[in-house]
Amino acid sequence: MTAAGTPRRRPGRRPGVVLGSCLLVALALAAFAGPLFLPYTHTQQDLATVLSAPSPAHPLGTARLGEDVLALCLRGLQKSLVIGLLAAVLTTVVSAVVGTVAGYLGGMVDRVLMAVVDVLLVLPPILVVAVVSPALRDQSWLVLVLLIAGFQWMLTARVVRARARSLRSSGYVVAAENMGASSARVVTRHLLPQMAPLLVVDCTLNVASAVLAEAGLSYFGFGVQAPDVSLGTLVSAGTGSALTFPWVFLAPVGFLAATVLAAAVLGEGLRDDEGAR
Amino acid sequence: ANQATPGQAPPGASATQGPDINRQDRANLREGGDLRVPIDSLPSNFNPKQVNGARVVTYQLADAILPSAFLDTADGVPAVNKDFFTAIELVSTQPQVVRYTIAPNAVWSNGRPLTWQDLRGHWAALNGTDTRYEVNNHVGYQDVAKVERGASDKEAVLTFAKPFADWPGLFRPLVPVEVTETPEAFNKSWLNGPTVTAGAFEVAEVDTTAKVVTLRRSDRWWGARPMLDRVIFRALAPAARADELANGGIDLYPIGGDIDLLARAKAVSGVEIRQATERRAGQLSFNGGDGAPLSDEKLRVAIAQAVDPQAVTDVVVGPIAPGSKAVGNHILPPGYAGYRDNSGVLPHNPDAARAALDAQGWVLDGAVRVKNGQRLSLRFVVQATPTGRTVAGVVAEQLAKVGVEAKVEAVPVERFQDTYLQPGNFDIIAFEWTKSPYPVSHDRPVFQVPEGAKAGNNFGRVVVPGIQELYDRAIAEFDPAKRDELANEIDVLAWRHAHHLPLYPESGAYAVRSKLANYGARGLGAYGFAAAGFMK
Amino acid sequence: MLDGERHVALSAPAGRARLAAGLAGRVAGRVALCLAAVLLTYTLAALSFDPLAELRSTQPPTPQAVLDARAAELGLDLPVLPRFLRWLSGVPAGDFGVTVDGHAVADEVWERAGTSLRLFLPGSVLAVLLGVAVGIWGALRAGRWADKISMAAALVLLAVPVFVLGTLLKILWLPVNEAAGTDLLPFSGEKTPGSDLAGWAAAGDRLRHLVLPTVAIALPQIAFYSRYQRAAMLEVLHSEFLRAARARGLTRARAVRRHGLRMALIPMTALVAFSFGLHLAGGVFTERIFGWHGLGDWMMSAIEHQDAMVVATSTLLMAVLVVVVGWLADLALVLLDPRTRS
Amino acid sequence: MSPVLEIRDLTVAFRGRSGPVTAVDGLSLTVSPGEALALVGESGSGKSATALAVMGLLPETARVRGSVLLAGRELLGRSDRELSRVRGRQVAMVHQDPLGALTPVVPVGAQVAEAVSAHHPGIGRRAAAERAVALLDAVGIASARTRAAALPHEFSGGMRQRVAIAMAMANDPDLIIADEPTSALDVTIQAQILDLLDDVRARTGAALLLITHDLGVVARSCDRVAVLRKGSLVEEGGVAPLFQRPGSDDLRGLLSARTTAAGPERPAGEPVLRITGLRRQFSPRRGAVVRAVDGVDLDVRAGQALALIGESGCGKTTVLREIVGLRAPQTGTVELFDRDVSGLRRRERTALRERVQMVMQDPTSSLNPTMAVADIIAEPLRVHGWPRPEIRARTRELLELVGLSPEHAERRPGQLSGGQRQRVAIARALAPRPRLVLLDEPVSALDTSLRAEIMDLLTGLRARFDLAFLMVSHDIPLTRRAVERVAVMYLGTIVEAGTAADVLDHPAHPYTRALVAATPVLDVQAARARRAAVLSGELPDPTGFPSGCAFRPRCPLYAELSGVDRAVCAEEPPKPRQVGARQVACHHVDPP
Ligand SMILES: Nc1ncnc2c1ncn2[C@@H]1O[C@H](COP(=O)(O)OP(=O)(O)OP(=O)(O)O)[C@@H](O)[C@H]1O
Ligand SMILES: Nc1ncnc2c1ncn2[C@@H]1O[C@H](COP(=O)(O)OP(=O)(O)OP(=O)(O)O)[C@@H](O)[C@H]1O
Ligand SMILES: [Mg+2]
Ligand SMILES: [Mg+2]
Repeated sequence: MTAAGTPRRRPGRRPGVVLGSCLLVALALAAFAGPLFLPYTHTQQDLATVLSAPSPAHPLGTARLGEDVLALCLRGLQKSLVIGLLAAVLTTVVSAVVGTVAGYLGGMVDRVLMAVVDVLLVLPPILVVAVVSPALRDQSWLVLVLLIAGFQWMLTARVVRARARSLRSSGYVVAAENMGASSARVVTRHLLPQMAPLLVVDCTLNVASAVLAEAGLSYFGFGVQAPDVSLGTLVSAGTGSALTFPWVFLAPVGFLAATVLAAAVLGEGLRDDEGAR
Repeated sequence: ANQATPGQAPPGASATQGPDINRQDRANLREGGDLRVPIDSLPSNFNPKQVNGARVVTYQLADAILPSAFLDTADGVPAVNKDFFTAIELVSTQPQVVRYTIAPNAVWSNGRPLTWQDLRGHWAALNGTDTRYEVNNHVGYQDVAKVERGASDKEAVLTFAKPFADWPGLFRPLVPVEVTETPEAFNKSWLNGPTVTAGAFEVAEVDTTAKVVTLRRSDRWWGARPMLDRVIFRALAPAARADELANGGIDLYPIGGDIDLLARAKAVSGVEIRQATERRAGQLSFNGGDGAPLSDEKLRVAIAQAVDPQAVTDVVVGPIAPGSKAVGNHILPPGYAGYRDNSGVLPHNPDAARAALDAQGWVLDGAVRVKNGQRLSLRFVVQATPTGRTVAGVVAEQLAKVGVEAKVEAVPVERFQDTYLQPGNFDIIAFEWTKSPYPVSHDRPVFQVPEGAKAGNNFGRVVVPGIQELYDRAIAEFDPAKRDELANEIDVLAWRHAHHLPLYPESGAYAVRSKLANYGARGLGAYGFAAAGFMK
Repeated sequence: MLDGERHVALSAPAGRARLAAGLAGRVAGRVALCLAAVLLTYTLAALSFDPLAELRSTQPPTPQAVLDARAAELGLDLPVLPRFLRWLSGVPAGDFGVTVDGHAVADEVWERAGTSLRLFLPGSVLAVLLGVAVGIWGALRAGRWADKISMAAALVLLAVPVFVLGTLLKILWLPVNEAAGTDLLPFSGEKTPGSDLAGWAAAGDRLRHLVLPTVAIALPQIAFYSRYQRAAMLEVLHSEFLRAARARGLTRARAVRRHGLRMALIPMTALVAFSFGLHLAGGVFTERIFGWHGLGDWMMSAIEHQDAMVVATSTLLMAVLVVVVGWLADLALVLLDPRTRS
Repeated sequence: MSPVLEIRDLTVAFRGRSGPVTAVDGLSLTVSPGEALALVGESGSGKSATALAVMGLLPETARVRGSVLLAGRELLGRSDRELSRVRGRQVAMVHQDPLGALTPVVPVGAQVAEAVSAHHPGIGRRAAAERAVALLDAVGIASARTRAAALPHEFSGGMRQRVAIAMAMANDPDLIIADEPTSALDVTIQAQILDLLDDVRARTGAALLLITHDLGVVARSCDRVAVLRKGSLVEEGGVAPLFQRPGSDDLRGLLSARTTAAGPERPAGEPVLRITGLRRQFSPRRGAVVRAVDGVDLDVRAGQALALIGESGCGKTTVLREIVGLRAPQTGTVELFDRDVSGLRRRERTALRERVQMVMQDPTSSLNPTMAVADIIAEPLRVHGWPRPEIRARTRELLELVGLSPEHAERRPGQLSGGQRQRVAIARALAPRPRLVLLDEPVSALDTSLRAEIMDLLTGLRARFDLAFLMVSHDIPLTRRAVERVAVMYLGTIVEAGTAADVLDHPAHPYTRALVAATPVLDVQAARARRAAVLSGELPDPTGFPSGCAFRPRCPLYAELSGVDRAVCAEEPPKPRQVGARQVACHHVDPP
């Protein structure tokens, strides 16, 4: 129980929150505004300077067809961020809905939903995504977002459900029920707001795992499809050059790690904040 | 022929060369040693004649453990495999009769002598009459009327129902009658490994856990004793091969078009690059199907002229095999004895292309030509691989120079064939095609006249008048020199009508441990495990 | 397994029957879980795969008769569910159907499973142990530099995809191998192919092959577990019962050892059970990168070859593995936490 | 005699995010051998911090200055190893939360044995275990030998506290520090535990430092009292004189909260609630049945207040829930405003909800922490579709009614004190102008000093709006002054019901008598005199029902009965019968 009168600490004081959000904002700015300031597009080939080492003209060097690695990375970052964010938001929405409905309503609904969760948890999600993705290869990358979200929501849903279950018997939910509030009202006015900090934290952490998931799928060629690039496709395409033309590999790895790290640090910071309350 | 990288060839001279295998006398070789060769994966069926078995790996293995009627020499010409056949003669041509005389001491690994029955069984399984045999194709065998015993069990006589000039392509390799006896045996008995073999080597172990096939020197072998103790084929992802070569886990790997693999190999001491042009070549196919813009032959020809195959070759193969020359023949591979560069029929000439386009009424409007309000804009489909995208980049720019817009679509490799190539879903498409050692029989579907949806391998559906008659003549022509002449005539026709446009040869480059002799970049020749060895 | 059960039974004789019944009930539930999971993947695979695509695109073309025969053999004319049931009915007898290229799946399945286990188990066991150790060590030093550094390192490790980690390990090790002139620690496969080593030498050879992939498997897991273990331990360190234990005369160290450790390990059992599937997926990358032909590698190539039977079989084994680990985690929980026994 | 414990100028500060928090500020205290000193003060005044400082168990974030002498030896600044030799041997501690203080996964016997072996390293495992059994037996754990293998969660709160005391006495310490050892327990159990502590002290001669909120406990068990405020000593002295003439406002406030006055008599109106034969069973596990409510009859009339009292777990909350659910009960009938709830339609049920409201035990958990106070109060109005302007006006009115200022409207519950939160909860209950308010221990989660205040507010509101109350309560003195009628529950049944004056001042049923006797009172003499009447045992496991009278196993009357009389108790569950003006469910009580 918090001491009476203690004002709720606003998030943002923890170094993790500051660091993570600054880094994420910086990356997002670079991804979306950066390309405007570059003299090259990510598809522009320059067959005269293929695989050249970093130089003032190409700060991160050039790739196999003479594309500017920085331009490629920024473009890949763009895609990875968008995929990560969308998948994370979707994941969070699905897990929030499934979790609260299952936890609050209980009974048969709960059992069915949790059975679904259990079944999906038995399988390494990335493998299931891999199974279907060849068939969906020439679909839009939005399908990829759906797939990533579709196999990532289960753990959060369980956490949310556990929360919802404990909240179900909590004083204010019982009070609301006693005054005749409908289930919809209880869920939207009492359960979800209560869950919001948890969901925000989770959403942030999900960004990190979605970006990693996309990279993993791309490694097997199941992720974003050419000619589009993501950090995952860049890393996997650059793997072979790790020893020969290291910039082709290390640059996207750096961006990828920074993105995931930023999201994770931010998420953990927010979680600590939430825990401290 | 033992330089690390082939030197820059003088202009005009062909950089194409024969096998680059560090040829050495046996005296210079050390007795024993293991040759460790990376493969993509274990064959899913070790029977090279079964659908799932017809893969590069099984042919590679067959070179060491199965008989073969002919072996290719360095310039791609088949020569009788004397270890197994003392003679193979074309006895008559009307009807066509071929007699195979089997070496008297040729035996299978189970001790059973190699006889005419093996050839008969092989033919019976592959001729297509019994559909239970899951064969990869029946070309040639279906034209044989019968296989009979000759003077002895060691003599087989083939009588053809109709002339088949590419008959040396038969029994390459030859599988034992144990395999061809029943469809069941044919389809399944070699699923997990060869059982009855004959050759300089025999199967020591198929390790399905580690995905390794180990061959060892065969004690039964009646031919020249191989220098190597063992040949070890090991499934290894291409990306892992450079590490393994550096770590001493394998002795060579193909570089293909991968600049990283080349760079890695160059950095390893005791490893050199060997290179010899192989049968595979990159090409552009044009869509001549009804309603497609390029069904207009004049336009097609002009476009073909605008493309500079040598420039493409320089960019794609040049970094790996400097001095490589563009492929100048639609059906015969460079390096082959009868190969002729016929590109002079339709040489790269942008000025001519511009003039032709102007003449056809395609006038420049800004950067792109227009005719009757229609822009000269073509869908250019390539695979989303570095090579595909490079080709797209170079060609698109060349086309742009003559006022043709190429809209590049880099599509996933897996979808390429089904979605784009086969149904003719493109205006121009770039891909690589392996030329057959028997172009007259095997490659005929490339020029087949499309019937409805069936177009064989004529993906662009361009019909070249007169080409079928030439094929008919070639298939009945038993004189190799005359047949090569006919093949070149076919090629000239293909150039003239711009059926498709040959571009660059595959690099044929290998990273090979320098000590390895008589092995490496084989070019058009056979693998030759029996001769391979390590230098003292 | 049996050992664990006996252990439990000894410590709570009265609850033995109930415990056994409870565990049996869970086993049944989990078998159902596996089947449901496999049905899901099989259906997805069967609906989206085109097993004959590869044969159709050969050059020269495969005869139509062969294609038809193959389609019939694979049961492609049947709807998905009967096909699945046909496959499933063979499973209890060890028949896992045939692959697209005609192999009996059963021929390969145990080799694949063995390879995966040999690769994945040592790394995972090591990772759990080290992760727990590092987490506890960090919690006991919470706030100090060593703790901060190890936690930051864990975060960074978790931000790097598994396949990058594998590649980085190779890059870092390659100069060492080159300097040594031989492959001190090989990069590919689980033993030197064609080597005729025996006995200890063979074991040593396998061990050398195991080192790098094990590091690749273990590092992210250590990072993962240590973070959670640290949090769990910190919570315990602030707990009232630890303070009470010290109040009755135990030194801090002894109180932590006797009371804290066990409590801090309890939440880890659930974590291991839940996250095992995730780490298993990471193992697929490791198999690929280090050239071990295990279940993950099999499944990936099955996807490339559009082979639903193999996908179903490898999924089944992985699901069984996940479920068995879950069950072991339950067992560990029961051993650690006697409250769960009643 | 030199003191066992001497605290000199003790200062404890915690490192906080916004600077250090001083918890104890220059405190000096002494405890003489054998003496019982009470440490009282409002929440957060530094009582626990003092205790932990003595034990050397403050977290690392605490900075301690001053001096703590135990039998003349300085404790501050000693190493953990040295302190561990003192802890548990010279000074032992009993914590507030007996569940939290026992390691959940270690059998209680082993934990007690550990307290022994920690200071007798040579003692064998078996000997330590034997000693543990003896200790458990000594603190009144029945069949200690088998129960020693039980885990803490298998013990009730009272038994856990006994285990904690067994550990504390294991090494005959000179000083026992007990930090609110009974505040989580029922009055009956509290009385048992306090007796046990007295007993232990008598046997070991240990001094006691007792931290508590409850001055009744102080009156009963302590010799001297020290009052803390904000970490400093406010006053100190003998219990009897100080209770007579408190020197500080702190103490006066605490004392006044406990004084009892007669409840208001109010005329009864028409019935608003009538319950007959109500039963409610749960089956938490397969096969197990909990008869939470087992045949209850009650009625409440307009403007009247009925209190339902009884030990924890006897079914009080369940009764309220059955009412507020407005659904047909498993057995029996619930009539509200002369309407049987079982036949209600949806619409009628919703309409009825406006007239029956509930205030719950814990204001913190019953208020959604994410909502503003105004929204919380307005919620029932919104649910019942009141028009917006009216809601706004009503909200403002309600805030004033419960003594909150308009500025509180925008705050979140987290920004309010406990008392203010309960005011919000009350305002919310009153919002739709109910006729009947159900109150589930409305003050038990509050500090002692606040309880009276809130209770007075409730009583005032009841009078003003002519409300009927059905109130569940633990606190007998407070109940006494807030209600007209009382019903005493035991194990799902009503054992005695009547006017507050009758039942609480002159209890008839042996259970009621025990309950009243166990209630701490402030009068030192009276408090000590009552010790004899402590009820033995605990509320039995609700799944295993005794035959006949459910109270029989603990009944002091039964113990004195002859064989024939006992037979009735053993065979027949007693029916309520009229004894004087009240109803009593006992075979053997006579009118007082
Ligand atoms: N670990 C801690 N860190 C920071 N502040 C603390 C800590 N423990 C206690 N405090 C603060 O020290 C002050 C005194 O706390 P303490 O627990 O001694 O109060 P108390 O008198 O025992 O109260 P209660 O009656 O509620 O138990 C409070 O303001 C509390 O918030
Ligand atoms: N949902 C439930 N499932 C199972 N048992 C229950 C449930 N609710 C209450 N009980 C049991 O019914 C009995 C009465 O519970 P109830 O909450 O009514 O007691 P109470 O008198 O309000 O106790 P307290 O004073 O502790 O609040 C208890 O033994 C309790 O464990
Ligand atoms: Mg306290
Ligand atoms: Mg209650």
